[in-house]
Formats: sequence, structure tokens, C-alpha cells
Amino acid sequence: MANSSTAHGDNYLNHSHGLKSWLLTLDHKRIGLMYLFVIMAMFLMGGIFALLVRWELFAPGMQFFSSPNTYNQAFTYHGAIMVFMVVIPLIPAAIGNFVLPMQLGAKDVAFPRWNLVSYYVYLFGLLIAASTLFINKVDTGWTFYAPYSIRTGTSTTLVLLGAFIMGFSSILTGLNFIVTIHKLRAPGLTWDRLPLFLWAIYATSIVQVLATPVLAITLLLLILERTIGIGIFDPKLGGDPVLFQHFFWFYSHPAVYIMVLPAMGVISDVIPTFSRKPIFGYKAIAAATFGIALVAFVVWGHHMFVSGQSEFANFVFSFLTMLVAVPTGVKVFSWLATMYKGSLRMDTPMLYAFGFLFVFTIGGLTGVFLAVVSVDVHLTATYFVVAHFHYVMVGGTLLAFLAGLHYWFPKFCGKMYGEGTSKVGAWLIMIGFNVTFFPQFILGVLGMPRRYADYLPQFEQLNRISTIGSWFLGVGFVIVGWNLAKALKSGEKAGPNPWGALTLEWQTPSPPPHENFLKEPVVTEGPYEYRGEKALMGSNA
Amino acid sequence: MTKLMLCVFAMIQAAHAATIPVAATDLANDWDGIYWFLVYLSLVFFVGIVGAMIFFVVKYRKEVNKKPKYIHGHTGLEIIWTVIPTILLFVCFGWGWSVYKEMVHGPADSMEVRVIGKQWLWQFVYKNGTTTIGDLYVPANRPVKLIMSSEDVLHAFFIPNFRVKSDVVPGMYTSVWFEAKVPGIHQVYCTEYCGTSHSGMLARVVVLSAEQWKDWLAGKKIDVDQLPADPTFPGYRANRLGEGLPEAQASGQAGGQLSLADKGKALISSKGCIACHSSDGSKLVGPSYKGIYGKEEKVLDNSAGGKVVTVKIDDNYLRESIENPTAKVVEGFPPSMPPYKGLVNEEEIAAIIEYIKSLK
Amino acid sequence: MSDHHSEHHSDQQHHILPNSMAAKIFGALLVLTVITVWVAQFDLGSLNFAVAMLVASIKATLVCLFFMGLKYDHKENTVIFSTAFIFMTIFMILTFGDLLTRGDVYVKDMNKIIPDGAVAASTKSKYEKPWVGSTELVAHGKELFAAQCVTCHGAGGAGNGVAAAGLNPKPRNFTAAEGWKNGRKPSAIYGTLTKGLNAMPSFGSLPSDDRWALVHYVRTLGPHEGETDSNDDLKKVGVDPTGAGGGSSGEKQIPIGVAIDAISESK
Amino acid sequence: MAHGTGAVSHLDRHHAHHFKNGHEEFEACKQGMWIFLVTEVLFFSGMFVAYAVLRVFYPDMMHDVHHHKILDWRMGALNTVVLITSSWTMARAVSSSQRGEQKNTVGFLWATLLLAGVFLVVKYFEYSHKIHEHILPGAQYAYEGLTTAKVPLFMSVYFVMTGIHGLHVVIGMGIIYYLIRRAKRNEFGPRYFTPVEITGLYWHFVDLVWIYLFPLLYLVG
Repeated sequence: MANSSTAHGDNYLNHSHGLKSWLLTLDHKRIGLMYLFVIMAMFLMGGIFALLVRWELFAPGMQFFSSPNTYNQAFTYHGAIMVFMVVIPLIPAAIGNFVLPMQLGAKDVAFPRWNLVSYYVYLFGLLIAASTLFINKVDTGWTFYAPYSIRTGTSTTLVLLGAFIMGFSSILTGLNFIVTIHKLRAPGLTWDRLPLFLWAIYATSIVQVLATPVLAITLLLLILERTIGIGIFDPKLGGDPVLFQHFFWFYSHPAVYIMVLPAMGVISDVIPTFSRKPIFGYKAIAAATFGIALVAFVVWGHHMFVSGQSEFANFVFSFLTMLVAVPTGVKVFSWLATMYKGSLRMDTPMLYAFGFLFVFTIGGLTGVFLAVVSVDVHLTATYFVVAHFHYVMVGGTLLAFLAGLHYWFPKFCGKMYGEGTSKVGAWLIMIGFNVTFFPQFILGVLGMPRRYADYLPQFEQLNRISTIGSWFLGVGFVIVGWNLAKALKSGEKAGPNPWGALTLEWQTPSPPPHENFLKEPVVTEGPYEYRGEKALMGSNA
Repeated sequence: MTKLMLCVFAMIQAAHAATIPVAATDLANDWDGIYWFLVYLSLVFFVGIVGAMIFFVVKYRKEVNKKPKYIHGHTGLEIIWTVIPTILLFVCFGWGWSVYKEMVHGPADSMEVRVIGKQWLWQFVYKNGTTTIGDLYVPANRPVKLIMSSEDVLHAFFIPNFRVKSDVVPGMYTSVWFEAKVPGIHQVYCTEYCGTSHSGMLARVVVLSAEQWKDWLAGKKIDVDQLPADPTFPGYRANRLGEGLPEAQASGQAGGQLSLADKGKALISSKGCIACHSSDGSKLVGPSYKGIYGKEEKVLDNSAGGKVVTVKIDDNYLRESIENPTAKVVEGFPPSMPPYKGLVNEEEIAAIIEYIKSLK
Repeated sequence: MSDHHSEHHSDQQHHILPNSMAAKIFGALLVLTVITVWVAQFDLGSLNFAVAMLVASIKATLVCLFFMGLKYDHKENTVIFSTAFIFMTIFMILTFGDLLTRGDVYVKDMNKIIPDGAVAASTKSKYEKPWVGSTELVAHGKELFAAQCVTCHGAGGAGNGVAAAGLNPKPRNFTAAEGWKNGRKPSAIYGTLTKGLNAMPSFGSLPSDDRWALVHYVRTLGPHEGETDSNDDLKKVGVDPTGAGGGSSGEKQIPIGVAIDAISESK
Repeated sequence: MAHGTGAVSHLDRHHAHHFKNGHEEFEACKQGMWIFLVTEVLFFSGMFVAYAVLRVFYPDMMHDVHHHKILDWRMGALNTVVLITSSWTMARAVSSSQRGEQKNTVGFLWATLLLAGVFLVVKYFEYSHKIHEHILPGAQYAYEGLTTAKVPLFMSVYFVMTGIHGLHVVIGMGIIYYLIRRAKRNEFGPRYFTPVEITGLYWHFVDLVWIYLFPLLYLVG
């Protein structure tokens, strides 16, 4: 079942025409691209807020914002947009929607209508939350900690409602993917032949389904707290603000893995393809993926080591948190071992994969600092934490997303982007990223707290460097965006399988036909069996 | 050879000193121990991983290595890189936990101070009923336990030099303890986001020598600006925002007798005023001090049942607004300032008014 | 989530719940309902809870197995549904791992705490018994009220001050008898002043005399004469009615009543 | 998940073409509903945790609630019986549709709908009484009869739990009515009854939640 005939006019892009044919489509590929479009728009927005925040911190005193209030609003929107509207749906909803059924050899997801519903639910929630930008801006920080989120006079309720609604979209997508993977695998595609990207999406979906409902009820209770004062989280009425943090982090810690597991999945697909070698320790990586997903649910308390949580709870959570590092390590080592004695192709996706390994290693290791309870006491709520989760979220998820975007781009539109420019963009992003966020580790250890509109003059130098780095980061993204846009317009034709990959989505024309495959594919071996002829294929090989 | 070693060692020392706050308690030293252990452990792993990565890129580029090797895995390796990290991690956990236990369990005979966090200032209540705002006075070499609660929203009390931090939660008591070894000023931050002036909610721990402590208890005034600055940033006297004077400039005034206005400047920091009142005209929670003196302002006169009246901002108005802030509130600002009656003495009020005058 | 791919075509036949069986389950559920209600009549202490939960779980199991047909369904769906309860349990256990073990870290400290009230009260009173009203106190209270309270409670104390607009719940209307959260006794109002309530901050930083003065002034604004204090009421707010001087005598250790309050409050 | 099936409008085609056959589609839809119920359980779990926390923090709260008869257990018991019965009628509706007994299907669906209505009416009386007495959640609570500080918190949990459960009943009624319309058009039979089956699952779940709510809120003091 190597590359099937590419001489085929009809594909999902020209299958039907007109705006309506997109807005009402049930085709998972089109829905995926619509997600991608909105998410990128939101990413631009969150990015602008980020640049403004950095600009404000260029020097002590107020630079850009008229008052601390506006600054607080800016970082709140940066956080809320990036977490709820960008990074969580980024890979599962956008790339996942497009790739998952194709890698399964299926015609579509199990419930195409619900897939579209989920998209519009996301859009609806997003609009509600974003509308507050024009009404009465929110300043709670993305974590909505009670009781401040109860007291503040801003239109927090609307944002909570928006996040609440977006939660349902996340649930529906996860549900849809789980059933699809259970029921719609191509003949011969047994569990031990499932591409690791699918294992990752599968684990992610399970986390989404199990955790998101708890976020929903948490936000709902907070909304009621604000509107009628039910008092469950409000100390003034006998409630417990720390309980809110338990509720919140029971979702929001697993959410971190909703963000990073798919990223790992992408990397697990990219590295063997560009090393022309089978993935090292397939079963171990699949198991590690599930290990992380499960441990995700029993470690949330490490966000609360100084919250007034009991000593005993700190003991338990610190202990359990240590377990996260083990499967994570297993994956990193396996990826390295996959490159060993490979024949590495330095195409853009692989470049991003290297960037991911570099950055994610730092993010992971600093995570251990924060897992050790006593060390966390000093570091938590300082810039050390800010740096840490940006190394995991931006450095991890976003770089992996860019790897995936450049990897599947030819499949999306059947065209190839300018390799040179994309590499320049990649380097700018990676250098800019490290210049921006590495100094923040030191700032944090020195004691600079996060969410500060203004800071003491002794922190000025490091903040300067960080701000300057953020500009490089910005330029990098602009270049990448421009490069891909150019490719869309006038990119040269890419074959059905430019990278010589073996997973099913590459065994059909690019862009794929309306129902993905010209004839139902049959799987006869694992997804990474690069040997003989196959091992020598791939870009400019 | 040994010279080189010493040189390297000195450099490492310098690097350490530059990237971590001064350890002003024994606990802080223990903390540094595990911290640096983690740093070097991470370095080993990081260098290993990234080193291998770069090595592979050089050695197995497709130009160099045309024919990849067909490998699926190696059980032995996988066991090794599962077991060894696990062991290391639990070493970290055990060590970390032992340090944490000292963090939470202070000596029973600790001197207790009550800390009250409110938007956006720190209030300290001592056993003898004395209350201070913005400055926590403690004796050196004596265990101190802070019992903390909040009046409104979450705050967090963070003293980097002591490596202690805890959220301050409304309706609940949390506590930290420390035994300061280094007399002088130590910076305090609020590290739990609490609204508009979160970044202005700073304070100082003023660690006094035994006899200074006696004087202070006896009610003698301690001129905090005469005390050594925060040892982590010796170059700066900036313990409050807007006080960004490097030593060079500061020394001029820090040395000799402070003018009344300068005293006022110090006071509006130490009393937490600047959390809400800027000195540069920017509008925070309350009106800015800049140029307000002598100005005609519309105020809600609550003593006259909340009528809007125009008053001239003069010494009397300022005095009243310090002692009973809600009496006459400048229009467009919330009546949220706590009354300072009894928390500032005549001399201090005079100094503050003088400072506000000086801001034309 | 094992692989059921192969079985898809094997078991085309769906199990159909026989009417007789449906009736049996229905009956069983009704009987069990009667049992829970009946058991609840007796006070078995904590056993009541255990029994109620047990019966409920039996009912739930019957519904799942037969009405929802898990008994005849793919094991896959049973696994899926039970994960929900596993993770719900994790949620509960770990949350309570914190809540239930919190006390022993903090209660120890709390007995030593000086509440705002007691601190201020410690400053000697210039009144004989400030908790007993006097024209002098009321007059003093009037001034304080104008300075401290008018913004929210309004000049007349009707809860209609300028800042009231932005507040929810609205500031108390002192002229009315209804809706006083903590009651209208002097001690109750004193307590509210000391601790604060909803949007109202604690005025514990005021000397206790001033707070008593406010109490007595506020009580002149409406028909509140009827409400008077028992000695216990006064003790609750750290006042020793027998000993003279502004509330708690000289040295400030915390009255046990307040300590208890403090503990229950902090939870 | 009824809409998940491509069979809504086409009787001739019993499965959407991305499924291999009708059976596979049925299995998929049913599993979808099961997973949805998982999310429902975790959604309610938040409220159950909140309830448990209050119980543990304020044991006297529950005692007050029952001592002062804040809730009327007879109402709760009545509603329990009503819901259990509706669960039974629903089960019968499902099996009837599987056997292709159209009349029974429609009949039992109507019965279920009716009982759901009864449940809501009873709830309406309970609520209106509480609202009249100002026995309301948290800050809204202003009941003269019982002024202990913690009872308002119980009322919060009571209203949130029963409120959201009630919402589920209403939604269920909507879906059941939709099923009745389709059953009247004789769309269900031994070859295709997915919507009835998975709606049944949903409805039994609503019953399941109440089976726990009843003792927790009305009975155990």
C-alpha cells in the first residue's frame, strides 16, 4: 500500500465550493482547518498581549500602560487566550481533526455532526469571552482565584461563561476521537500498529473527557458565587477559597497534559520519519503516554504547596509529582535513541523537533525543582514558574505544533513551503524564545514575583534582556506565517508523500480526496518500519 | 594547577552569588544546599541529552550516514533509564521533604507576630498591641513566627532572603517562621495576585540588633534608612517601588540628617501609601500626590451627608484624610483607604504633608 | 479499552430486556426506596449515612446492570463507565487528604492569636462600661459614623450612601428592624464592626470605645431598643461585664469564646 | 448523541457511510453516550465533593437542617418513586422499540414524559415554598425560622444540585418528546432503535443521580 495514484483531480478542497460549503461542512479535514484558522487568529491576539506585557516590563515604573489595572488586564487576557483558546485546542482540535481519521484509515470521525457542533461551541464560547474586551476588561489572571475573582467588579462572569462553554467543545472533541479510535480503525490497524501521534491524541482525549467536566462545574459554581453568592468558595460566607484551588487544579493540571501530550505525539511521529528508523521503544513510549495521562490526575496539589494546603497533602502531592518525570524521561531518551545510527534529514519539521528536545528538556528539569516541595516554596509564584511553564507550553507545545504544521502542511494543501525561509524563522523563534525566558529563571530565584506591573530597579537588566528577546520571538512568528502564506499562494507542488513517511495519511494524494482514500487502506505492519527501500526514501534523499 | 582550580572555584562562587538571594537564615542555607544539588543534577542531564543530540546530528546526518540501522529498542537500556531517574527523583524528594519539615515546624518558643494582609498593604500586630504598617521589626538571632490572615482576598508573604513564603488566606490562619541572622533590611513581596496594586504591596523585614530591639520596644524611633540595605542588592536602597536610587545618589541623603520632606518620602513607602498614591501624577487607586497640594478638588463630604463640595487641599484636609480618609473623598475615587488614626504620630503626619507639598 | 474490532460482526444480536425482568427490577427499586426511608426514621448515628449510601448504591447497580443493560453489553462500556467513578474517588480522596489534615497544622497556633477586637480593646477604656449606651457615647458615635460609615450606609443610615450603588448585598438599612444578619443586640453589632461582614471591612483597627460608640449611635437610628445583651453575649465579643474597663481586662489573652469562633471561622 | 447517526432523515439507509454497517454505527453511538455519561458523572462529582466538604466542616449544619425540617422528606420520597417509575417505563419503551412494537414504544415514551412532568411539578412546589420562606442559597438566605450561619451553605448545595438535576430532566423531556414524534412516524424497529436506546441510557442516568441526591439531601442528618 505504498503511495497510491496521485493522478486524481477531485480533492476535499475543490470537492465543493462557496463559503457555505465550508461553514456547514462535516468533513473533518475542513473542520480541522477552520479550527486552525481561528486558533491562529487568537494566537496572534494573545501574542500581541504578550508583547505589550513584555514592553511594560522593559523598565521599572509604568511604560506602556496608563495604570497597573490595564497591565493586569493585559496579562489576564494573554493567559486566558493562550491557555483556553490556543494551546488546549491547538494540536488536538486543529491538526488532530485533520490527521486522526486519516492515520486511522477512516473516512471521517465517528460523529461528524458533533464534530462541527463542537467547532461552533468553541467559537461561541470564544466570542463570549472575547466580547469582554469591549465591555469591561477582566483582571483576575487566567486562574480566577477566589475570592478576588468574586470581588472584582469586572465582567469576569462573562469570561467564566465563555471558558465554561469552550469546555463542552473540548469534551465533545475528546469523546468523538475516543469513539473514532475504538471503532473506525482500518483493517489490520491493531493497537500495536497505531501511530504514536494517535496514542497521544487518544490519551489526551481521555484526559479531556475526565477532567473538563470538573472545570465546568468549578466555573459554574464561581459564576453562581459572583451572581447570587452561594458561598462555597467565599470565606465571608463560610466557604473555603483553597477548595476552589483544588477544584480548579483538578482540571487545570491535567490540562497541562492535554497541551503537552499531543506535542509529544507529533515529535514521536516526526523523529523516526526524519531519522529513517523505527521509533526506539514503541511500547515504552505508548505506555509512558498513558502513564503521564494517569499521573496527571493525582498531582494537582503541587500548584498549592504554599496555598495553606495541609502538610500531609504537600507530602503526598510532592511524592506523586515525582512520578511524572519518569515516563517523561523515558520518552526523551527514546527519541534520542531513535536518532542513534539513523540517517537524519534536516528538514524544517526535524529542526523544530531538535528545538523541542532542547527546550523541553529545560522545561522538564526545572519542573523537578517545583515538584520538590521545599524548593517550590521559594520559587513558586515567582518568574521561575513563569519561565518553567513557558518552556513547557511555548517551547514544548508550540514548537511541536510548528513541527507538525510544517510536517503536514504539504498534506493540508498539496504545496511545499520555502525551506530556507522556514529555517530562518525556526532559528529566530528558538533563539528569541530562549533569550526571552531563560533570564526569567534567574529573576525568579532572585525573588521577582509574577504578575507585577512594576518592579524594583535591581531587576531591570534581566527584564530588559527578556523584553528584547520577545521581539525576536515576534519577528520569528511573522516570518513563519508569511512563509506559509506565500506557500499557500504559490508554493510548488508537493507529492503525496514528500517525507517518505509510512503512516496512512501519506498513502493518499495531497490534498486528500473528499473521503480521504481512493480505496480502503489495509495495514500490514507497524507505522515506523523503515527498512530497505523505505529507509532510503524521504526528502532530497 | 591548583591556582586554576581556585580560579574556577571563585568564578562558580561568583555565579552562585549573582543568581540567588543572600541566605539570611540557617534554613536558607539548607535550602541553597538542595537547590544547587538540583541545579547541577539538571546540568548533568541537560548536557548529556543535548550533547548526545548534537553529536548525533553531526555523526548521523544523511550526508554522513546514508544507511540507517534498523533497531526497534533495547530492553536493558530502557530499564536503566527508567530506574536510575526514579532513584534520583526520590533522593530529591526525601532531601526536599527534610528541608520542608524545618520550614513548617519552628521552635516552640518563637516570638509571635500577627500579620494582616489587606489590599494593598501589610499590617503587623505585635503581642504588646503595637501596630506597624509596611515594616516588620524583629530582633536578630531569635526565632520569629508570623501568624497571618487576610482581610479581603488572597495575598502571599514572601521573604526571598529567608526562603519562606506562604499564602495569606481570608478566614484562615497560615504561618511562617524564621530566625534572621543578618541585621538590616530584608525585602518582602506579595506573591499572590491581589488586584490593582499587587506589585505595590511590598514590605520590609527590619532585623534589629539586641539593643536596637530593646529601644524599639521602649518606643524609641528607629531610623530605618540608617540600617544596612537588603544584602542581596547592596547597590540599591530601593525597598519600595519608585525609590530606585542606587547607593551613589542615596548616600548623599542617607548619610546626614534627612529633611522633613525626605522623611515623608520614606514614610509614604513604609506606611504603604504608595500602593495607592503615585508621586508622578499617574492615577492609581487614590489620587496622585503630584501637584495636588493647594489644588481645588471636588470631594464627597460625608460629614455633611455625602454632599459634593469643593475644598482646597491644604494641611488640614490632608491631615483629616490621613486620620479619617472616608470623611472627605475626592470625587471619582473609592472610599477604600483604611483610617491611619493612631498609626501615625504628629511628626510623621507633618513629614508626609511636607513631602506632598514638595511635589509641585 | 481492549480491541473489540473483530467482534463487531460476531454479535449482531442485541439482548432485549424481558418485561418480567424489568418489572422485577422496578419492584426491587421501590422496596429499596421504602427501606432507606424506613431506616432513616431511627437515629443510628453515623450508621444512617452508611446504610443510606449502601442502599443507594445497590439501587444504582440494579439500574446500571439491567435498565442500562451493562450486564449484556460490551465489557468495554462497563470499563468506560467505571473509570468515571474511579476518578471521582481520586478527586474526593486527595481533596480530603488536604482538608481533613489541615487542622493539626494551624489550630495549635490559633489559640494564641489575638483577634483584632481584643488588640484594640486592650487600650484602656475611658468609659465605665462602654457596652452600656450613654448620650456621650451616642454623640461620639455620631461623629464617627459621619466619618466612617456614611459613604455606604448613607447619612440617615438607611443603607443608601453614595458607594452603596456598587455593592451587593446592599449595605444594612439601620432604620429597619429586618434583615440584620447577626441580630441587633449591641454585642452583635459590635461583633460585626470588629469582624466585618460581606463587603464591609473589619473596623477592628478602631479602639473598642469607638466601636461601642458606633454601636450605640446606630441603635438610635431604628426601633432597636428591645434588643439587649446577656452577659454571655458580651463575653462572646471579648467583654468581661463584671470587670470594669474597655472590654477585656489589661493583658490581652483571647477569651475562649473568641478562640472557638476563630477556629470554626478559619475552616 | 442521536444526531451522530446519519439515519435521522433516511429510513432507507441505516448507517452513515463512514461506518461499515448499521451495527458498528449503533455500537459507536452507544459508546459515545456512555462516554458522555462519564463526563456527566464527573460534572456532578464537583457538587458531591462540595457537599461532602460542608458535611465534614459543619456537621451541625446537617443536624440543623433536619432538626428544623428545612426539607420535606415526603416530597423527596415521592419524587424518587416518580423517577424510578419513569426509569421503568423508559426501559419498557426501549425494549418495545427493539421488538418493533410501535404502539407500546409511543405509549411508554408518553408515560415517561408524563412522569418527568410530575417530578418537575413536585419540585416546583418545593422551590416556591423555599423561595417564599427566603430559604435561599448563601447570601440570599433570610429565613427567620433558622438563623444558624451554616444552613445557607447547605441551601446553596441543595439548590445547585437539584437545580442542575432538574435541568437534566427538562432536557430529557425535550429529547423524549422528539423521540415520540419519530416513533409516531414509525422510524424505530428491530433494525434501527439507536436514538431510543441511548436516550434511555441518558434517562436512567438522571434517575441514577437522584437515587443519590434523595438520601444525601433529604434523609441523612
